[in-house]
Parts: sequence; C-alpha cells; structure tokens
Amino acid sequence: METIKLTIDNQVVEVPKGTTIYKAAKQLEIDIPVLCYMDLKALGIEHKPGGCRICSVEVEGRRNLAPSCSTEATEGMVVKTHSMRVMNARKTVMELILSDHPKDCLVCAKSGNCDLQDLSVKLGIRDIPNQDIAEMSTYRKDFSPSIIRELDKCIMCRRCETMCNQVQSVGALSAVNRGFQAVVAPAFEMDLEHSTCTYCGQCVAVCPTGALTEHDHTNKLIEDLANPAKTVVVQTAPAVRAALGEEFGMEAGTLVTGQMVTALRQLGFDYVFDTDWAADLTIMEEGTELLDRLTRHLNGDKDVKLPILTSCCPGWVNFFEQQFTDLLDIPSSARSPQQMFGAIAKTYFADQIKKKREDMVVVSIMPCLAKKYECQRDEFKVDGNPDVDYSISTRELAALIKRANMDLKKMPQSDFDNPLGESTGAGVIFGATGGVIEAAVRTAYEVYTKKKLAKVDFEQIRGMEGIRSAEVDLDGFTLKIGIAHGLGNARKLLEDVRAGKSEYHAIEIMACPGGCIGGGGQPLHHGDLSVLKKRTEAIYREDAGKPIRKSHENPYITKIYEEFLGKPMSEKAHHLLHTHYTDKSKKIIYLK
Amino acid sequence: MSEYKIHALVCSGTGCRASESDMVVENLKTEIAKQGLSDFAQVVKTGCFGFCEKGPIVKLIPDNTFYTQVKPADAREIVEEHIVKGRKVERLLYTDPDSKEAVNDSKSMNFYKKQIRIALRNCGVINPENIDEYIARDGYEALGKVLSEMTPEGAIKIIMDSGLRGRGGGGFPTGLKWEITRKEVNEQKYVVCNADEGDPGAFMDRSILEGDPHTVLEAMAINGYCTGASKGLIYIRAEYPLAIERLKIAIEQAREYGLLGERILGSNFNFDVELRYGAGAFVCGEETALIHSMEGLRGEPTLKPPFPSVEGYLKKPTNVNNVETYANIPVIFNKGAAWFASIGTEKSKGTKVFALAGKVNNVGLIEVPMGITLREVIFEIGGGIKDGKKFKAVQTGGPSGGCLVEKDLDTPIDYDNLIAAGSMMGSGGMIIMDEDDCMVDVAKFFLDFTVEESCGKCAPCRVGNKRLYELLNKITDGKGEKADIDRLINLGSVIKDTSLCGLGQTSPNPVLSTIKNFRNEYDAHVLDKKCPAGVCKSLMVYEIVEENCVGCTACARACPVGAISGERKEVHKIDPTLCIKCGACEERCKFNAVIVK
Amino acid sequence: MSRIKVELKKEQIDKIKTICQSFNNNGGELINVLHKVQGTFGYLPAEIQEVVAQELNEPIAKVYGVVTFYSFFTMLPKGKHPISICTGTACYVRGAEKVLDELKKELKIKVGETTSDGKFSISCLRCVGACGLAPVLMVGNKTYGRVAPEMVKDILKEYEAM
Amino acid sequence: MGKVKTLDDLRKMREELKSKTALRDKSEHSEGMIQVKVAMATCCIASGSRETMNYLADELDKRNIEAVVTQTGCMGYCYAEPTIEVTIPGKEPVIFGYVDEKKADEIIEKYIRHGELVEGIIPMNYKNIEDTTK
Repeated sequence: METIKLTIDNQVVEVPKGTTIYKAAKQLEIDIPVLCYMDLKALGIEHKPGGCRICSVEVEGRRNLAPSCSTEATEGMVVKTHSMRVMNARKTVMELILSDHPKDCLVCAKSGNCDLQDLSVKLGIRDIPNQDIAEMSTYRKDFSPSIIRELDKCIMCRRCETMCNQVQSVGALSAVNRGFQAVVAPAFEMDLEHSTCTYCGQCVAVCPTGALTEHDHTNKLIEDLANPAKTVVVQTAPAVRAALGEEFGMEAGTLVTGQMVTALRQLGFDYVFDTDWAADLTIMEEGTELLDRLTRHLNGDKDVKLPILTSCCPGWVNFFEQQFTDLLDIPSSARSPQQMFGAIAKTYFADQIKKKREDMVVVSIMPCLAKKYECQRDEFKVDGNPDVDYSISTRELAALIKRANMDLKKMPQSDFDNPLGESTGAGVIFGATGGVIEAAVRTAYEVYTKKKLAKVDFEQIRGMEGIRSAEVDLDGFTLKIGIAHGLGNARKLLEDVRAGKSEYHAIEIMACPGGCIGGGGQPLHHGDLSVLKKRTEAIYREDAGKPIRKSHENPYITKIYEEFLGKPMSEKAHHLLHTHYTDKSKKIIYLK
Repeated sequence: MSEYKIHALVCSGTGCRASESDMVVENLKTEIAKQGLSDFAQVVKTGCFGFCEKGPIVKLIPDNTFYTQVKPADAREIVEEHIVKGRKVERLLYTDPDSKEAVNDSKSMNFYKKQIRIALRNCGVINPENIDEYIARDGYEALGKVLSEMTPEGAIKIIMDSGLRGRGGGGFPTGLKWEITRKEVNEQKYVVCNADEGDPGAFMDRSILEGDPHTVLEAMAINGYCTGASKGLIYIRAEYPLAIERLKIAIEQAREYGLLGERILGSNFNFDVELRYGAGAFVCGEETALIHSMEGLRGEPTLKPPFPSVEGYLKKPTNVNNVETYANIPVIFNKGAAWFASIGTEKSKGTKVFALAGKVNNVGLIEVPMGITLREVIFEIGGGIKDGKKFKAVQTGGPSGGCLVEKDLDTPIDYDNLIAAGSMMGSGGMIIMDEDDCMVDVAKFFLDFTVEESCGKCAPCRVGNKRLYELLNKITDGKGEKADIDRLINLGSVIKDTSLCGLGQTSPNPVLSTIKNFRNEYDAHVLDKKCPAGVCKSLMVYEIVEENCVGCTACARACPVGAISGERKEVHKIDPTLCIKCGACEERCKFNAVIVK
Repeated sequence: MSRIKVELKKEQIDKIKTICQSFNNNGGELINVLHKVQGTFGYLPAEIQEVVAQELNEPIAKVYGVVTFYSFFTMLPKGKHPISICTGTACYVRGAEKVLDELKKELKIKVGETTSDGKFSISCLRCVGACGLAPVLMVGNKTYGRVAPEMVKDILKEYEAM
Repeated sequence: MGKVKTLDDLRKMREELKSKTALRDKSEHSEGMIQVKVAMATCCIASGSRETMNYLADELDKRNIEAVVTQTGCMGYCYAEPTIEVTIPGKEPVIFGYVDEKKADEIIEKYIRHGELVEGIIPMNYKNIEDTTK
C-alpha cells in the first residue's frame, strides 16, 4: 500500500495514502476533539459532514483551518492541532454552538452522558458572550411513545439523519429549512408519531446531546413497585444482560445475568422472569408456521407465500407496515417474545398465582425503544389493558439501579423465577443478528427430520455482514435462509421479494445493526461498533453454556402446551400468541 | 437583394422589458410599415446594452444614435423624424451628466469609451433568438476549428496560454480546471454551466444568457470536447424566465443546425445540453452545492476534495464554469490566446464584466479590461457620484466582498489586487456608496443577506453569522459596547477560518473591511452613540430649536405618537422617550425649528 | 413552515402524476418536478408534496427538506396579485426598505403572507436585475421601477378592482 | 434549415449571413471608414434620395468599399437634391448635388475610389452637416 509521511504537532507519522488528518493523529495518540464525526466502521459508513468544525486544525500553507475529520493527509503536510489560532477558533466555534443550546444541563436526560457537555469541559468554556442578545432556536417538544425529541438541543451534527436514511433507509428524518432555522425533523416538522419512524431508536443511540432521548418510564415503574396492590412482573430481553454491565464500568461483553436478576429482585419486582423463555415459545410457534408453510408450498399450494419473515422485531414490523404494505401476508404472524410473554403472564401465570389481570403490572426490560411502542399497540390489549404495561430500556434500568443506590458489580448472582424464567440457549441468541433463525433451524431440523442434530451451532448463520445467506440441509431438502440486520439491508432483501427474485424460504430481519445487542435502548456506543461485536460474543457464550440449547426441549415450554395451549398454532395459541398486520402507510385519498 | 439600410436595435433584456421595451419594438415596426419602409429599416430585439439606468434603449445603426428612456409613444417620432427624414430626436438622446450636452454617437459616450467588450460582444448587437445572426458574427467558428483542427490537449493549451481565470469569483485558472477533468478516466463526464447568479446587484450572467445564449452553448461544446464530456447542463436560476426562454430557443436552433447533437460538424464528437433550474439559494453558486442541487437534493456544499472535476454530478467527473467564463472561450479561439493575454494585468488576463450600482450616475453593466482602476470605472464610465455627493466606498464582490475606499481608487483592478486590498472580485458586483451611507448599516445589510442564505450545515456560518448580525444590530441600536467591536473582529476571523464553503469563508468580509476602513464610524456608534451618516434611526435625536419655534403646533399635530407638547404660540418640546424618529415633525415645520442630532 | 390543509381532487393528483412521469419518476429530478408542480398549482402544500414523494419513491421528509431549503418554493398560496419587492443591494441602497414598510402598512400583512381576501401577498426577492430602475417592485409579471413609498397606494389601486 | 455538416459548410453559411449584421459590425468600427451622408428631408425624398441611398449602400458593398452610409436631415441645398456628403478619412467633407444613380456611380468610381473630383460639388458657404441638421 502506498504510504505518505506527515508531521503533526512536530511528530512525524507514516500513514496509508487516503488517511485523514484525524486518523493520522490518532495513530500518534493525539486525540483531536470531534463532535459531529462518527465512524461506523462495521457498517462501512464514516459520517463526516464537516459541520461542527470542532476538529479544525492548522495546516501549513493553507489559507484557512482544515476539518481534520474529513481532510486527507498529504505527503509532507505539516499540521498543528493546538496552536493559538486553532485553540481560539475551536473555543469560539464551541461558544457559537453553545450560544444556540439550552444551558439546563442539570435537568437534561443526557447529563453526564453528553458529548457536547464533555467537549465543553474539555475546551474549558466558562462563558458564552452576548447571551443577552443571542436569539435561540426554539421548537415544540415531541413526545412519541418511544422517542422524545427536544430540538432546542439539536446541534445539527446530522448523525440521526445518517442513521435514519443511510443505515436504516427509513427516511423519517431530514434536514429541513435553511441557515439558522435549519434542523433535523420529519416531514412538515410534524411529530414522529405521524412520520414513517419505526422507533428503531438508532437516532437516539447516536445523538451527541439530549435532543433525542427515550421516552422514560422509570418514574411510573417506581410508583408501581411501591404499590402493594400490584403484582409487578418483569421480563428481561437477552441482549440486556450482555450490555448492562457497561453502564457500571464493566468491559463490553461482560455477562451480568445473575447480578441483574438480583438487582431486579432487590428493586422490588414480585417475579423476575426471562424473555428468553418467551423466545423459546416464539420458536415453537414461528417454527411450526415455517414448517407448515414450507410443507404446503412444497406440496404445490400456490396460496402459500414464501419466504416467511421473522416478526420478533417491532422496529422491523413498523417498517414493513409503513413501507412494504404489499407484503403484509409474508411475515410470520407470531407475536414477538415480549408480547407472547405478556399474553401468557396475564393469563396462564395470572391464573397460577390467582391474580386478576388488572392487578398485575408486566414490565419488560428491553434493549429497544420500539418495544415501548409495541406494547401500546391495540392488538396487544384486552379491554384496554395491555399485555405488557410498559417497557424500559437497558439504559433506564441502569439508571434505576444506580438511583436505588446499588452497584451491579457488587451484586450476588441469582436465578430467574419459574415457570417463565427457564430458557434454552436458543432463546438467548435471539439477542444477536441471525439468532432467531438459528434457533428456529435447531428446532425445525429436529421436528422436520425427526432426527437429533449432530451439531447445535450453525456458525454459517452468524456474523456481522449486513446481509447473509445460508443453506441448511434438512435431510435432503435444502432450506435457504436469508438474514439482514439494519433496515437498509432489510430493504434490499424485501425489494427482491417484491420483485419475485428472492430464493429464500425464510428470512430473519432485525431493525438494528447487530440485532438487539445494538438496539436503540442499549448503553450508548458513541459510534464505536466494536462494542457490538463483544456483546454478540457474550450472547453466544451464554448459549454455549446452557444445558438445553433447543427451544422444543425447554421443559416449561412442553408444560405450557400440555397444560394450557394444546399444541403450536392451536386456536388458543393463535388467539394469544399471534397477531395481524395493518397497512400504516400514508394513503392519498381521492376526492370526487 | 436589398439589405436593410437602418437597423433599430432595441434592448429586450429584463431591465428594459420591465419598462415596456416590447411595446417599443411593436410600435417601431408598425410605424416603419406605415411609412412603407419595411424593406429599408429593420427592428431588432437584442440583448442588454448595459446602460440599464436609462432603459429602454433604442440604438440606430449605422450612425450609432443612442436613444434612452424610450417610451412606446416615442416610436412614431423616431420613425418619422429619424428613419424617414434623417433628423435625430434630440429630446431622447443621451445627455452627458457633466457637460449636460446631448451625445450624438454612442461611441463618444463616456460609458462606452473605456469598455472592451469580449464576453458582452454580442449583447446589444444581435438578436439572441436568431442563430443566424450569431453565426454571422463568427458564431460556432471556434467550435468548428477546435473539432476539425485540434486535439483536446491542444485546445486546452490555448485556454491555458490565454491566462483565462474563472469569472464566477474564485479566479481558478480555467485551462487547468479543464485539464484536471480531461485527465480523469471515466466513460461519462459532464460539463456544467453555473448560471445560478445570486449575488444581489450583479446580473452579468443573466445579460449574457439573454443577449447571447449561443456563445455559452458553443463554449460548453468546446469544453465538452476538451474534457471528454458528451453532456452539458446549465444550472440556471428559475427567477430568470427570459434567459431560460432564450436558452431553450438557442438549444433548439443549435440542435436543428446540428451544432448540438451527434457527430457535430462531421466530427465524432457528440454533445447536448440540458437545463436544470435553481430555486433560490445563493449557496448553490458554490460548485458542490450546485451539483447536489442538480441531483435533486438540498443545496448543501460538501468538502473539497474531492473536487467536482474528479467526482461531481452523479459522482462523475464534472467541469463547472460560470457563464461569463464561457462567454470568453469562443473569442479566445477566434482571436488567439496571445491576443487575449495582451489584455489585462500580469496575472489577470482579459476583461471583467461589472455591474455598477448604487450611488453612481450611470448604473449598468460594463466590461472593462483587467487593470483598469476603480477611479476610471466609477468616475469616467460610471459618470461619478449621483447628485454631486462625495464618494465614500465601493463594495466589490457582493456580500462576500469587502469595501474599498478613496485610497484604493487608483489600484488596478484584478483578482490579486482586490484580495490584497481586503475585498475580492466575486462575480463582479460593484456597489458605490456615498457620504449618506452608514457603513455599519451597510455591513448589517450584507450580513442580513448571508444569514438568510447560509445553508445551515456548518456551525460557524449557521450560528456565527447570526451572532455577527446581532452584534451589528446592537451597535446600530445604540447599545454597543467597546468590546463588541473586538468581538466582531474575532468572530469574523474565526468564521472565515473555519467555515465549510466559500459563503461562510467570505461572509464576514463586509464587517471586517468596514471596521478596517471606517473604524471611526463604528466608534462613533459605540462610544458617542451617533450615526455620522444619519442612517441609524435609534441614534437620532429630534429636537426643537427654541429660537426658531413660533408655536404653530404643526409639528405636534403631525406627530403620530403624541411625543410633542406645547401650547399655541409657545415653544414646543419633543419627548425623546416617546419619539419614534419618523421625521414627520421635521417635514412639517416651516421654520426650520426641528433638527436632528 | 406553516401548513394549510388541502384536499386534492383526482384530476389534480393525476396532473401531479403526469408531471412526475414526464421526469421518469426519477428522484434526481425532484427539483425540476417541484418547479413544474408549483408552476401548475401556484404553491406546494403538504398534500401535494406527499403525492410527489410517493410518485418519485422518495421519503416525504426529503421532499420537505428540499422544499424548505429553496426560497423559490412556497407552501402557502400567493395572492391573486403577488407582490414581490426586490431587496437586492441596489434597491436597498435606493430605499426599497421604505417601500416595503409602506406596503406592509397598506396591506396589513407581513412578508410571506397573503391578505385575508386572497388578493395580495408580499414576498421579497433578491435582485431581479433591473438595478437601473431601483427600487423595483413587481405585481404579478408587471414591473414598477423607481418606486417611492407615496406611489404604493396608487399601484395597489390599479389592482383592487381586478 | 438543414444541418451544418462541416466547418466549411459553416463558413459558407456565414458568408451568406454576414450581410445581415454587417451594418452593425461596420458601425462598431466606423472610425477610419468613408462616411456617406444622404440628406433625407421631405423634399429630398420626393426627388429620390432614398433610392440614391439604397443604391450607394448596395453598390459600395458590392464593390467592397468599406463605407458607412447614413442619412441626415435637410442640408439646405434644396435646389440640388438629392444631396450627399462624402467624407474620406483625413479630408474635408465634400457635398455633391443632383446625385442620381448615375452620378452616384461616378462619385464612387472617381471620387471615392481615386480621389478625383467630379462635377456637381457644392462649394459655397460650407457648413458642417451636423449644424445644418439643427
């Protein structure tokens, strides 16, 4: 590879041709501050709009300062990253950004976890000149079921826009207006609720300020936990245990399942259950549906459509209900694990503990913001009472544990309660991209071939590639599987399906890059996607350590079918564990 | 064969059309027909003569009689007197503002004397809607020569040798730009004509497109041949309907003649041109923003490199030049690089078109050789300052430029000298200001423009210009503090230093250059709370001079806010806390008893 | 940007579709499409943008982002007699501001607004290129040059009966 | 109009079209050219001055003589109409009377081409033509 040499702050560094000044400096361990910049290496996207100008450096012989994040280093270049001129410019620009930003850090949801705040500290900002005459941008606050937008705090880094459009291809957000009025917003500056937003929360995950945050339900939870009349049941999603530790200073990829269970119990939950159990249930329903559709299709039933698409991911469900309304009959009708859990908790389990539905509060801990919206959907309510009352994110749980004066690191480990706490390795891997389909294959293989799997791990299905495919030999029949994570990748597969070009029998789709471990409710990775890899590894570690690794072997699953549901896809199962999809796209109404 | 013995050239540019020049054309035709002289005299709709101040213009050829401010009703007299009887219509002749004498021959008008018209050579001479007239004046000759006699490299060498630099503002060597695009290996390349003239007060591109659209098409085709592009795009402001119309006609005619299309003039070269419309965003004059706009996106600039020459429209190599630059190209091939390079200064060759505006007698469009002085432009061509007032400053380069003052008047105008003097060439706007203009207010006016036109992408421009404006407003409001001027300077320098594109990198220029040249005016506003030019309302105080007041109550009755009190026949008083400084009292007083301090 | 509710008729939707088709429903032609559509309807209300977005298969947010970026596009209908006042430098230096103030006072609306009877609207534009006639004001396609504040009333009177 | 197929075609075409705008080119560079002014008052026109003007303009053009033919008001020599004034660069203007086509031909060939004087010069009390038009 061709390399060049340049001098940064009097140190010579050799880098490959095409390297930016910012990255060349990194090689020298010179940390030039950045604000709008975001390197999503794993996704092949480097967001460097050159908008904030905080990373400006002085390049000898150049008339003006250069944004280091997007300026290519050249042979012989002489760069200064902390000259007086640079320091003054950086500080002045920061003051400008802050002059149009609220100063109520003390009560901001992002306080302590805010890139802008950190930068202000780093640059030693103590005063913002001419505040008395400086007009501030003001916008209406937007409360959606999942995401809260406070655009007063938007600094136009445009990261959310990149996530929403380039990564997710959702297109809900765009820069609108011009100049001082410019801001990132949905069409017509309407609320997210009326836009094509899927609540995947990837915008929230990258927002450097408090402009985009989750709809926080912790205060409601604290009230319910304190209410003796309520039986509060909690379920925790697989991806949460692989990331929660990060909020307590643990290395990314540390599994904290046992500590988390203890913490939840100490917080006062009456029953601590596992969404993984419901994931096993999902496999029973979804896997059966897959085999049913497959068999009918192979038998020549033209009404049966393939591929079947997974339906556990609520962001993904929102996406196709908005943008692929012609394909509504393709996804599996199985509810997501969160909702299966809720439906069972407020029926089967409520009967067991002899509680009335309305006296129960079912809470979910999710790596996801779309789950907050999902549990409010009318399809998942009985007489107005939701199966899952509300969902809180991994970040909210961490904050709550801290608020309750606990430290997860020092927590002893304990096990989930039964009967809804026992799960298999198949349920665990739901948290990573490819996991749902791998779990389904483990079961489908054994059910279809009536043989034992020689090897449980389907490594060919795993990985971080945006779109993957695999073939599984089901005793002579080759099952073709497609996997996409990130809605932008999903769109590509769906367009093939729409065009009739897809050869897959089953496709797994997760809205967030990396799957649930990269969800919008997870600890912020600040653009560093290596974190996602570590979380994924943790998930597979947990799976490998499980004594049972196939959903249909979960004894509590077998039990519920015997005692309550009958068999997969039975009428009762259909009523409690399946759903239907509706066209939520904008319809243009013709008038006479 | 009877060719016309008299040509009546009537300007039908936007300016003159706004004063009914179309009717003038119609009436002239009718009157000529009435006299049975339709074979003898011809009426030609042409592009702009540049002398917009006195439009509509009718010029009679061959004796170069220059009639100004011609109304449709004047047509009859022009025909009956001049065309029939050979007698000039005295009252319509241009009068020299100095000698107060009527000028018989346009060539002896000061306005035209020092001009050299290269880019504007056909404006006001040919009918822009008739390709034949363009061809008659050597049109498409350059394209023909390039296609049949030159290699792309050879043709680019001529442009390099001519020393032509981009006329859109940056002054980048045109030949070099072409060469970079030529060297890129790609099966699809584009050439783009930047006709998104947004600089308020500059309208040379529009005039060229309205007056001589074929020159742009010809130059783009040459550009296409040299760079290996088969497709040309003209990005033009939607606010220029007439230019768009004329371009459409020109493209149609050129296609019909096979001068656009496939295998042009028997060569293997294919080239065609399409129009793209701007939609009112000044920043789209910046190449990368322009390209994004053509792609159907928000016109936000992106960092260069990659330069459009390497990665432009639809990610293909794209050569972007502005209208005036293109208008020079055919002439360079027809008259030679050496001829072109003989005009101008060492580093700035050829001519530049300027739009003279503001407090100058002859407002209009002029083309002058590089190296001419501001004094010549303002006082000779421009005919000096209006109403005999005193020259104060001239803003060159539009909102991105800076103001130049008395001491700069004898500096030869070229790219480098203007930058050295703290301003820039820009697209060629030239606003002349006199003693009645407040420089703080002027800086504020330009800032208002950049604030509104900033795209909002980068922080220094989006927020910084707004803050600059607010500081200026504070000063003109009489609330300025001494430190504010230093803040303006620091903020302005940082905005220049850190902004993403040319707009932000130049937007503080009006502020910085007025502070540099008129620090005393800023000080007067801040320290003495006075506006020396008497422009800033908040700094004015209306008072009644006791000796002069007769107590007639006229002022009190005129005051819309009841700020004036006083009994009949007694001295009146103005309450400064109520006064809104509307000036009604001063206007009404017959005894000079109301004064402004 | 303020919104007004519009109900589109089938013919209108078909018209928009035809325009989009004439540009091969190509999203890259968005700005040209918007020009054409605004030329047909006079303005670009949300409902129209929605149809355009659907036809070009572009996110509606992107369409709105483009509409709000360019000052030529408007989401509000203009008056029957749209008044544009040039606030270019030449006009400013020669008193365009005073003319604008007078207009606002006479019509009791701000820049960008339309009178309640739908007759007049005021907008500012940058340089129409008639700097020789500064200050310049346009009513529809008719240009008035060298406008003094006192002339505003008379100019408006010309259109009041129309 | 068909396509212009080669550079030669274009040049041929230009030669044919040249006359369309030649008058404008001429007026741009009229200094140094022969000036011919034809008096055009009502009485002159009646006596055929327009025909004379047309003839002069066309013939000068045909004979490749660079000259500008303009018209002017009454010169005051109504008895000798049509009258014309010819100015050869560097020489005093000369006025000719009774210029019909034949006379015009003579003036072109003798005076303009070779500087030989021709009959019909009106010598008396010479006034600049601009003065007479006032």
